[in-house]
Amino acid sequence: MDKERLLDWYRQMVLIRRFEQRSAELYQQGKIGGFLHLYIGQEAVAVGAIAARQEGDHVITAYRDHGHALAVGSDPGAVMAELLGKTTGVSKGKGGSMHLADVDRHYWGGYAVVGGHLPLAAGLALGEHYRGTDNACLCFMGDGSTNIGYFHEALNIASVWELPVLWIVENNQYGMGTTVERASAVATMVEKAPAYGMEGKQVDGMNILDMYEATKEALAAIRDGAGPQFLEAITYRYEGHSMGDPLRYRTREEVEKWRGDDPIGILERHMLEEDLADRETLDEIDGEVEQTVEEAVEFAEESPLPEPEALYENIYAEAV
Amino acid sequence: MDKERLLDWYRQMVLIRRFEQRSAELYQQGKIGGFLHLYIGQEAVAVGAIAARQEGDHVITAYRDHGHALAVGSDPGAVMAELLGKTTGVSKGKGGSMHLADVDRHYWGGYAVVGGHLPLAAGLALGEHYRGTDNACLCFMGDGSTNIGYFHEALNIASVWELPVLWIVENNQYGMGTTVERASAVATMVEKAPAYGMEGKQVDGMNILDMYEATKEALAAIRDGAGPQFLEAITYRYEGHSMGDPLRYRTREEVEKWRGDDPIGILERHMLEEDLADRETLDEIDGEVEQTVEEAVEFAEESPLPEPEALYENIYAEAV
Amino acid sequence: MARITMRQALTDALREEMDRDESVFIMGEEVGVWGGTYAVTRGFHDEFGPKRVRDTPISEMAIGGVATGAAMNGLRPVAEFMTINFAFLALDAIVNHAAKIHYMFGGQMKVPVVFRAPGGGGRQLGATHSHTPDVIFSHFPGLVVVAPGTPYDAKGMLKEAIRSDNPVLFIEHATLYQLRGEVPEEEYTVPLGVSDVKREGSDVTIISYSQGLQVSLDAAEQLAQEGIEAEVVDLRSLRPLDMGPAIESFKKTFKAVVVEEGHGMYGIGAEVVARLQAEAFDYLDAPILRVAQDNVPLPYSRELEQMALINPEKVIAAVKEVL
Amino acid sequence: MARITMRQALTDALREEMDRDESVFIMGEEVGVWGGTYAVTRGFHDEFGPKRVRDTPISEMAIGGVATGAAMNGLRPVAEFMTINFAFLALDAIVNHAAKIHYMFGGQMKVPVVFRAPGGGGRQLGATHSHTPDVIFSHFPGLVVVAPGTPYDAKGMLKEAIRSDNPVLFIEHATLYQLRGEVPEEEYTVPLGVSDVKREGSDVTIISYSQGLQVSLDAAEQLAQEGIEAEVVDLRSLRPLDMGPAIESFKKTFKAVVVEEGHGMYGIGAEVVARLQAEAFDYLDAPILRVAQDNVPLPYSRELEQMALINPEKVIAAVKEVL
Ligand SMILES: Cc1ncc(C[n+]2csc(CCOP(=O)(O)OP(=O)(O)O)c2C)c(N)n1
Ligand SMILES: Cc1ncc(C[n+]2csc(CCOP(=O)(O)OP(=O)(O)O)c2C)c(N)n1
Ligand SMILES: [Mg+2]
Ligand SMILES: [Mg+2]
Repeated sequence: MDKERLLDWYRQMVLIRRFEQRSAELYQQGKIGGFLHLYIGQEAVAVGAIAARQEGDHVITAYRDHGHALAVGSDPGAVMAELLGKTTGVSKGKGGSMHLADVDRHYWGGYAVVGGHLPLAAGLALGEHYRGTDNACLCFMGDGSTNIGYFHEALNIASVWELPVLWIVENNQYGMGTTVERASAVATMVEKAPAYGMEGKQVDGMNILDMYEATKEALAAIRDGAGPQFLEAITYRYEGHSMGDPLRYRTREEVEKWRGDDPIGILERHMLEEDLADRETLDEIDGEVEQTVEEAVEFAEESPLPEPEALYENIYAEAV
Repeated sequence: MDKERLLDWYRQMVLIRRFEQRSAELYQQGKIGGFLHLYIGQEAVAVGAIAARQEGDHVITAYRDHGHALAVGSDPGAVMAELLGKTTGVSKGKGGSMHLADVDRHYWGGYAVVGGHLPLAAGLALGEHYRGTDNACLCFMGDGSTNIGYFHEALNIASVWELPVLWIVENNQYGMGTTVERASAVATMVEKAPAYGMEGKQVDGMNILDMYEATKEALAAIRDGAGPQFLEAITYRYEGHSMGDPLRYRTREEVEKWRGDDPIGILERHMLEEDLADRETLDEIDGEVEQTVEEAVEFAEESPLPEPEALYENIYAEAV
Repeated sequence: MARITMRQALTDALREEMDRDESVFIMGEEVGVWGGTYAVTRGFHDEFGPKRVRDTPISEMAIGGVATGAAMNGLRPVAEFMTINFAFLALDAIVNHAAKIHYMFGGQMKVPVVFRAPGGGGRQLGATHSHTPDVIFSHFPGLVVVAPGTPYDAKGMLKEAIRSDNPVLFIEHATLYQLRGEVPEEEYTVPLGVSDVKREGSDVTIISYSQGLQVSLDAAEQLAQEGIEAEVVDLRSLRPLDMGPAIESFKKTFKAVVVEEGHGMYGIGAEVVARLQAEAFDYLDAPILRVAQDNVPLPYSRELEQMALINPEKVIAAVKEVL
Repeated sequence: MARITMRQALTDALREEMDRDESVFIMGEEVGVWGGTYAVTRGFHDEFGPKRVRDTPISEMAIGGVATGAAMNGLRPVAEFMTINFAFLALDAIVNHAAKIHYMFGGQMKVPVVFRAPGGGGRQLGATHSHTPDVIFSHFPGLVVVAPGTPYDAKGMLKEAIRSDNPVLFIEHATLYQLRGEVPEEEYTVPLGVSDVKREGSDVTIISYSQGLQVSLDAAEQLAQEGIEAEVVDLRSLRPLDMGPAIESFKKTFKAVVVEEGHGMYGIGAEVVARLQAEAFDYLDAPILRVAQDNVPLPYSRELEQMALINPEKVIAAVKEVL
């Protein structure tokens, strides 16, 4: 893997982490409303997988969507502005944290209804399949969403129609306060893949190189016409499900154990050990990211609120 | 297997077959309205499986429900009366062909929304589990219903909660005009069981002895606390999906091939070959069944229509 | 003009739009090999092939969601729910996704999908299969809901719906497929969200749509024989709801009856009445009455079911009550 | 009498009924270990154990259907939908199964299930998570739908709902959990399907329920300072709908405003207006107005969302318009 690439991944993961930390602060200050779901701990999944996509590939995910937005290259300022409900936000302040989208970057958004975006992903893939392109759709979802009807119907029809979708389950061990074991009849997500004619593969979601390779392979298989593919990324969220989570369902020890394999730490160690980067370079990147995030916050804070008319705009795409 | 038992099974299957043939005639004559789904060809599944249940076990199925009603021992006259929409019908003429039920016999009914009864089955099982009995619920469903969200959610939660449910998929090769292959990502139903932590077993649904044995075993496993079990009964419906099916989706040859392993024929041959019955006995049974069905039709035809007040009765179980 | 059936009008509309635009395709249960449960897409599978006429598994949530996603990505799906009863399973996909995506993401995406769904009672299908739940889908912003009651409107509005960039729920009525009406050979469309006067009259205004329209027109004919001239307004679209013609007519007749096949309680008629009394208050001569399905689950028994459904007699009785 | 919060009232009702009847149990997402997303069942998991306080997977169709099946087989489930928005996925389980089974099988089975579901906007949750879709569930026969607006009614009606042999959808409002009100120590229940006058007045009748009730009571207080005495009628139950008190009040005031948090179009208010003008026609002095949520998807932006929601000012303006 060439060095520049790794440095960029490092930068993206640090950007997401820092962006999330600042979001949490702004939420505490009451500047962000609604629900806020942080991606801290899972950075390698979105960054590694999305790094493997080709230009025309689509990305869609659930409400824990900041990381994916930044990974597809959305402007941090526009993302932060959305969190603050400003008119300069990616969704004009109408979507908020759970509904970021950036269609110019083929990022079709975060969706707050668990599983609701899975058939949308199959539909996006159908569009490509119908036009005969070799583009695919990367659909991210949580472990908890694999127990809802949408999951079953979307994965089944995608296989029957041989649609170019890559299902990526971010198994962060919990759906809110419920462990995988207490919600799913099978302990791993890959065990669900065969029911849809897919083999499925587990990946270390804390290791960005593994995430990248696994995604690259899966996408290649899809382009070779092997039909939908399925990845289970083993990961963990360090913070609560959303802000204000009482965290009664897990121990501090468990969290500490996982912090041990921090995705940023793993890449950092790898680069230092392999002499792909030195401390200074990484510190420099940290500094730049710090700067970027501050500018994003400034931009968001200074951006105007939506005009009242906006309430009645975009109800329909076409007057009726 | 003792002889009396086999003779009774033979009688039940012939009763169902004859009952269905008469229903078809009455439908043609306009005496039965709505949709009519015949069970002809699948008799061994319901009769064999239900023969294996213990007193307190529950039965629930979809709209193709005449066979199950007769197999649990419902009065043919009351079932036919329901088809004719008479007040003497099992559901007082309010349910019709698709909504037969006989709660006194723990038969919770036929349900017309595909998959809708699966979570009900889990709920019925939860009732037994909650009270600590060793009763189970036999839930019959079609192959096509395994592709709907209800299937996924019901089978998953039943396994997570270790509920005493026996899932019996009647794979009659088609969901209306759609073959299993064109609707399901996997070619067999048992391939879906592992995703819910069950092994699953295929049974020859045309052979009532196999159906009985497989069900007996599965129910024993459930009572031993092994959790939900899953059976795929390979069978075939000789008639159309419902009356008026244009049958554009299959060939006469295919139908003939299946008629070769007719469930009644298989049992008949078995009994004659093993000297468990002679021609006369069987003919006698055929005659009795003919009689029973004619009496059922007479009863139904002579029964009164519901009184107008009935329209407003049973909306609520308790005045509010 | 040729007199063709509602079914034929729908079939023609679909075929014309499929010929016209490659991005239009059909998906749903039994729409292909079977030819459509109500034979609306009969022959399409051979004619257009499996790519454009797609049979789906029994997966209503997927039908709703996949069609929505395909529309987001440039296609124009015509997704069929075998009956509107099964669309209950796709409520979230339809009203929380198809109908909200354009707004929620600040207008970044368009969702030009059409959901076709036949509904209605009167065929002894029992409580779960006989719904006319038009009102519950019409309650939600972002969705366009139409329910034409004549072959002419059905063809023109389906073509318009397919060309529209908005998500449209196109409600059909299973008992109207055989209804015949005049339909021109030449190309035309009918705008969505525009009501229409189907019969002129000066004594009373009957407001309805879909199957209720036919019941109302029957009633109007019978009333005419008694010298009562009813004006019959066809809403055609339930969202947006064009109250113009109804209000105009009411200001002429001072009396109105709203007719719908669905349940009366919290039904379409309630909104129409509320709008009429608010926007034409000074013209209220008598209470505005509603004729609708009894508030009971529909039973299988033919006799009981018919009791619960609307018919010309019930409409005539209501008209005489307001006169 | 102690002044407790709506949350406490609900918690007490649940605990008392669980203590009273072994067959009562709770199931839903995060009701157990987490203690309920809105902390209504906090501590129940330890207190009653996992058999009676059951965390479910994220499976709304199963929550609706399993609870229904358990009720058919003798239990009294209190099934919680984390929010009513997710109950869209259980629409079929609720209205086509729970609500129809007693009727469809000729009364053979009872379905004593309670579905609890908090809804409502005003918390910047965006278009899919902010619904007040009470009306769509209230449209269907066979279901009982209630939506209390005070801690007293919430406790009394939840206990009544749990004891009822009918399927009951018990709608809560996420912004009312902190609302305090007087609740007696001693045992009591409040009947379902009975409206209630929450404030007496002679100048105008304001009809509302749930969160709209609180907005209406605020408005009434402010109006009183201007010498306008509004009578506030709380529907409390949406199905069956008890119009008695509203009609009685209207016959006294000749003017009415209907207030609801949900969308106005095809909303609860439409039915109330239609019933009032039909059943108290001779008392109509002015158009009956509706104050409801704008017919737009609710946006995330606090400023925009607040614009779309009801508030006392909007109610006051409507009252002044009808006076
Ligand atoms: C249909 C539906 N049910 C319930 C919820 C409430 N809810 C939001 S997130 C969540 C947990 C999802 O867990 P998982 O899929 O593992 O994603 P994660 O939060 O861990 O990223 C739940 C239950 C919802 N948004 N949608
Ligand atoms: C949710 C839903 N979607 C569609 C239908 C229409 N429908 C009725 S039966 C059927 C086919 C079911 O096939 P299968 O489950 O294999 O049962 P079989 O008829 O073969 O016994 C369909 C699509 C329905 N009743 N419910
Ligand atoms: Mg998770
Ligand atoms: Mg089948």
